[in-house]
Amino acid sequence: MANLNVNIGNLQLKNPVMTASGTFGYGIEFADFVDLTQIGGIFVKGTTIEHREGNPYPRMAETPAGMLNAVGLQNKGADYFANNIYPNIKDIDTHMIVNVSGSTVETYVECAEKIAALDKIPAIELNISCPNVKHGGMAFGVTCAGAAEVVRAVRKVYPKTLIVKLSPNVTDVTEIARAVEAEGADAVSLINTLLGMAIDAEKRKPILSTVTGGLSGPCVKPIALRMVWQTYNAVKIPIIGLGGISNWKDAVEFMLAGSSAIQIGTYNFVDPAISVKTVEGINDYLDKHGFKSVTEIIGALEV
Amino acid sequence: MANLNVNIGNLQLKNPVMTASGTFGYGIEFADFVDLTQIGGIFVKGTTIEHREGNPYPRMAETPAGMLNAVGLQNKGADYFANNIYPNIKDIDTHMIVNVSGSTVETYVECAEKIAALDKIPAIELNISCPNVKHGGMAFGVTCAGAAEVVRAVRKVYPKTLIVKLSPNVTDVTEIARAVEAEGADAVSLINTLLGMAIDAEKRKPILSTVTGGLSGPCVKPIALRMVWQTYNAVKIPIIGLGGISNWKDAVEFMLAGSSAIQIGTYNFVDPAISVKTVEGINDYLDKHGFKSVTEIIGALEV
Amino acid sequence: MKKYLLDLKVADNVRLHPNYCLLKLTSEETLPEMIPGQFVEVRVDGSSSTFLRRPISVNYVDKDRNELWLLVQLIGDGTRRMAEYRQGDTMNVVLPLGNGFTIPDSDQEEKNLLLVGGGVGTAPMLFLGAVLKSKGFHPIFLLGGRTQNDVLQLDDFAKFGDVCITTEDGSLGEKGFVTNHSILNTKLFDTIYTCGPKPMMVAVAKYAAGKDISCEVSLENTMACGFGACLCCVENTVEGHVCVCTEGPVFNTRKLKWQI
Amino acid sequence: MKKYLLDLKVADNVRLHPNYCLLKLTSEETLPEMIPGQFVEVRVDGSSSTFLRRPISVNYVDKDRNELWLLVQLIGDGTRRMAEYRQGDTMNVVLPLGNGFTIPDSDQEEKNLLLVGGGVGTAPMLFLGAVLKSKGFHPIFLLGGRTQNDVLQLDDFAKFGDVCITTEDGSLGEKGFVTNHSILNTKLFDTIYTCGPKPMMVAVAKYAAGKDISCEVSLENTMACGFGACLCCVENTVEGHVCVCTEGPVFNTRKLKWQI
Ligand SMILES: Cc1cc2nc3c(=O)[nH]c(=O)nc-3n(C[C@H](O)[C@H](O)[C@H](O)COP(=O)(O)OP(=O)(O)OC[C@H]3O[C@@H](n4cnc5c(N)ncnc54)[C@H](O)[C@@H]3O)c2cc1C
Ligand SMILES: Cc1cc2nc3c(=O)[nH]c(=O)nc-3n(C[C@H](O)[C@H](O)[C@H](O)COP(=O)(O)OP(=O)(O)OC[C@H]3O[C@@H](n4cnc5c(N)ncnc54)[C@H](O)[C@@H]3O)c2cc1C
Ligand SMILES: Cc1cc2nc3c(=O)[nH]c(=O)nc-3n(C[C@H](O)[C@H](O)[C@H](O)COP(=O)(O)O)c2cc1C
Ligand SMILES: Cc1cc2nc3c(=O)[nH]c(=O)nc-3n(C[C@H](O)[C@H](O)[C@H](O)COP(=O)(O)O)c2cc1C
Ligand code: FES
Ligand code: FES
Repeated sequence: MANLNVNIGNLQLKNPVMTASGTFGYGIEFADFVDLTQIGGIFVKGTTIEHREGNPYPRMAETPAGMLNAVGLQNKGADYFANNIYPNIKDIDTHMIVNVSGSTVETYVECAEKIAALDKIPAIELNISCPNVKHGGMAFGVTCAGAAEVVRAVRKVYPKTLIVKLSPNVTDVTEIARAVEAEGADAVSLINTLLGMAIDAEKRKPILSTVTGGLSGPCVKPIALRMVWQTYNAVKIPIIGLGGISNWKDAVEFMLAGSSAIQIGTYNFVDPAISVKTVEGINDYLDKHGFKSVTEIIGALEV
Repeated sequence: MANLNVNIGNLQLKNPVMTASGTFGYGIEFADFVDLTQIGGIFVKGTTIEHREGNPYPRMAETPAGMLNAVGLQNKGADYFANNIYPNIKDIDTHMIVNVSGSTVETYVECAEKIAALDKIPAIELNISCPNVKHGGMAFGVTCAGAAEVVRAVRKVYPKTLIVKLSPNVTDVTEIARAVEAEGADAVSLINTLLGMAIDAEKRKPILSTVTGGLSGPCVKPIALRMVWQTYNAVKIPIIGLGGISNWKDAVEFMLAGSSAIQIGTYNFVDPAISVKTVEGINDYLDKHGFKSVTEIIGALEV
Repeated sequence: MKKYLLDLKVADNVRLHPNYCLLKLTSEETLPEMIPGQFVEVRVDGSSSTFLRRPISVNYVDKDRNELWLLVQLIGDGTRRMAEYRQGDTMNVVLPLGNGFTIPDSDQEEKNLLLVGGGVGTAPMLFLGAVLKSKGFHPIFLLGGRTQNDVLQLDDFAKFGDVCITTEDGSLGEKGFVTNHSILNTKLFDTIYTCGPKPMMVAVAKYAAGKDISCEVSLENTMACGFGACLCCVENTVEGHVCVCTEGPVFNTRKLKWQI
Repeated sequence: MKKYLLDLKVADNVRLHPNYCLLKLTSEETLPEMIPGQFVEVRVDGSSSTFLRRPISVNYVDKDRNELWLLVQLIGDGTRRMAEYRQGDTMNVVLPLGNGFTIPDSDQEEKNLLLVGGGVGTAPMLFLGAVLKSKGFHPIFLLGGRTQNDVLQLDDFAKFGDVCITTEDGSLGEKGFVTNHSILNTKLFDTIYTCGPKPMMVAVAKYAAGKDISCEVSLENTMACGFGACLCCVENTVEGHVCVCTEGPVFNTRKLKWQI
């Protein structure tokens, strides 16, 4: 049994396996399938200051080894979260991290402040990379100036661990990573979904109500892995890697490429027990290869 | 039997199905599997002015619903092509289009000039998007200025149909498309491969000798389709769509999204007869839906 | 209800029709409790184009044989692959999911209950009828198909109530759509349950609304997870966007914002 | 040689060993001509993680039965799925691919030919031995495996020549690696053919080079297409990067730039 503890800034994780925002509900949806306390952390649904209905149905299209979604940040708002959901999840013995979104810098800040007040939420993940909303979201995440602006503003009001989630829909992800590092982000997580599209040839119509949506799942893994590796060579803050992870081997690959921890997203739908299986698989890998601690494999790729 | 003719600039194609550079050799490799004359056009291997050995082995990694390659433009140079290969392919009754690459603007121009002299080559595809070479390639394709510079220079010496192949590794593909349109490109083709990476977890090493490589195959289809649609709404010149096409339905989707013609790449490896099957499938689709000409479905997506 | 992630064994897989198969799944353990209208999420192995699980309604639960029945219409790669599962194969399923139909209290006065199924939408009606019958009701099934070959499991339905049939070509029962059936003019129903193609459900809902009959429909919105995690399956209701997989798939038509 | 894209029928699929299966493929038409050392590219249906075809050597061609044999080692999802193909299933293959081993002219004086195979590298040696024997040669097979269970098809090999064996645990034949076998000290060979794990082939090539024996190796570089279209399978040779699938998979070691 290797030591699985890792740190993301001041945040100590019991193991590097976490679940990705928008794919794991508030954790409780999976309580019948896995022991939530065995997961390193849970990134809950994208939360905004205001109640949002999200995009019209249809919001989903299956694609080769993946899916497109256009949920559009449906959520009942930060107040509802604080009053109605937080009480039910705050005592789960793992880190519950809130994924914070907004349509303007001000709404990001307001939402972050609201969440900062919740004792048992040790970190937020700033979503500047959602491709499924008209305003905000990805618009901030694809330029250094936009990313820096949001992070600077949120950093002022958010004293706990600030993770910034990067968009893969950019020419150079390292540029954005460096920009948010410079503004005091404690960590970056990447990748969010890639902008994609699906068409119904028979109906000659887009499948998603929003025409385009966010691509996720195993299909994006090679791109995500590359971006993690590039970012690892560009910044000093820890990286949380995600994008297409569907087994422990994928998770190990992301850690070798430079991730201090990883998130599993879409694959939770395919195998609701994958998160805990991944913890076990990483442990077996470490034992087999004689590593005493999982930290030994972070960035350990031999190039 | 619908009319399958389409035009790309001055180039008249007997049908919109072509094969992608680097995946169909010089056509002759597939002559045992398909009747080459039934294909709308064949984009031959990436050609440079000088002989290139390409990257060291290993150059390939399989990924979920796709593959990474790092061939790195191995080819015997434009002179060898003109003297030794061109004579064998010039009389194949379809359009043989040369994919032209370089490491500097000058070498692009030189190569284009050499190919311009070959009577039976009616068009070139300017590859400003190869992610597998150290100099040139993608470096030109990811900025408007770089893309414009190459196209401007080549346009001066190349009078026939000039197709520019765009990189998907950019924040905004429409920006680049507009830049090359402004410099006189007759058409754009998209997408080239996405930059990706694969790791061998057991060996803790990258699988490719070059660490990163180009991702292609069905996994990239949703991204390619989105970029085609965005570009269709941004430029007036015709678009040749590709990226993950593996059957006639995919091909129809790309045309609905705005492609005047399409290319099939990686899937030729899986089914060497897919190109001609795709021609037949498009024809059946047109008949079934009562279209007299394939041009009716170009950009016919109802949004 | 507690959800399970189970490897079930294929006890039988009957090809009822070129386009339909009936999968009978069993387990060494007693199968979890399921209620009519609920569904399961099937992991399809061995289909390279099927990435997500496939939602399939509970067609029937045979408690004596500890069997879960799934009636599957072959429409794409995933369902076609399901038809290839052979006896003894393992099928991984998440179950039970969603909410069921409203079952009236059995000690109330007898009610006229109509169960309308079209195409593969007949699937949940069998189990619903069985449970209603076990509670002392006498459900009437109204089943529609294109031809006589498309109306399946008739022997099973007959065990639990009266069966009315329509076929589009008139080869069985009355000719036309379910909403053309004479029973709708001759009998007054207290509740209608329906599942099938959307146009059919809309027509049934319209009929029910016209006569002020309570009507429950089972929706088949496309799903990624099936248990409330992805928010992909939403239906627009009077309460806004709600997840069909957790708040449904059964909805009272009063709640829906369909144009009926 | 003309290449074909064929749907072959599985005549038999024998699990020779937990990690090996022997697929016998047949067709209604006469199978195309194939030569030892060539390979086929198999499309694996029903494995969601297998996207590209899988290159597999021609193990044997039984002309009388119109059968193509493939000896497959189960190492990943693709090969594991191949082991599940059942009699009557269809397997889509591209064939024949690559160049074969050099077969000496049969009217020359008798030659001492050694065929060295390790692990699944024994696969092409069977067909090579059969063809050599049919040309009047008496090949000697030198086959290596970890234990006696890992040396396969011994009865078949015995039909075509003398068989020498090494196993790492000494459970069959001489103990050690193929390059430790006594035959290498007692007999002088004119040509050595070899296929197996790279370290083994390097050791064999070294032995051959030391004695100035002509040596042909069959390489297994990873491939995307198998017929010269992708340029992924290159080997560094004295002529630069050449495609293993079209210029090989068999190479004379003189051509290779291995560190031997
Ligand atoms: C709650 C619920 C219960 C269901 N119960 C049953 C059942 O008991 N028996 C049964 O056979 N099917 C049932 N379905 C539908 C079933 O899930 C789909 O037919 C199946 O997912 C199709 O998978 P496939 O891989 O075969 O086809 P795909 O390749 O996924 O799809 C083929 C074509 O059908 C369309 N399609 C796929 N799913 C749906 C859908 N849900 N609605 C409309 N169009 C769709 C696709 O857009 C595509 O054009 C149910 C669906 C839901 C949501
Ligand atoms: C010309 C040629 C002839 C061959 N002949 C045979 C044969 O007769 N019988 C046979 O069993 N196999 C043969 N092989 C090897 C066979 O192609 C691979 O074992 C097979 O592709 C593995 O597929 P998979 O899906 O099972 O494993 P994958 O999931 O693709 O791979 C599993 C693991 O094995 C590694 N791997 C895969 N392919 C190779 C390879 N070619 N070399 C080294 N490592 C690899 C992968 O990197 C991975 O770590 C041959 C290969 C070539 C190129
Ligand atoms: C249905 C769905 C909803 C998502 N919602 C969010 C969200 O609210 N906030 C966010 O930052 N990312 C969201 N994502 C992106 C995932 O968190 C993750 O970044 C992405 O899916 C890539 O990882 P994967 O391939 O493992 O799924 C969502 C993804 C999916 C599939
Ligand atoms: C092995 C391989 C080699 C390639 N070589 C070239 C090349 O020389 N020039 C080029 O422009 N594109 C090259 N490409 C990219 C393809 O032409 C195509 O743009 C890409 O693969 C996406 O299409 P696909 O998904 O259908 O393969 C290559 C792709 C592969 C897989
Ligand atoms: S299908 Fe995921 S929430 Fe309903
Ligand atoms: S495998 Fe494609 S060229 Fe050899």
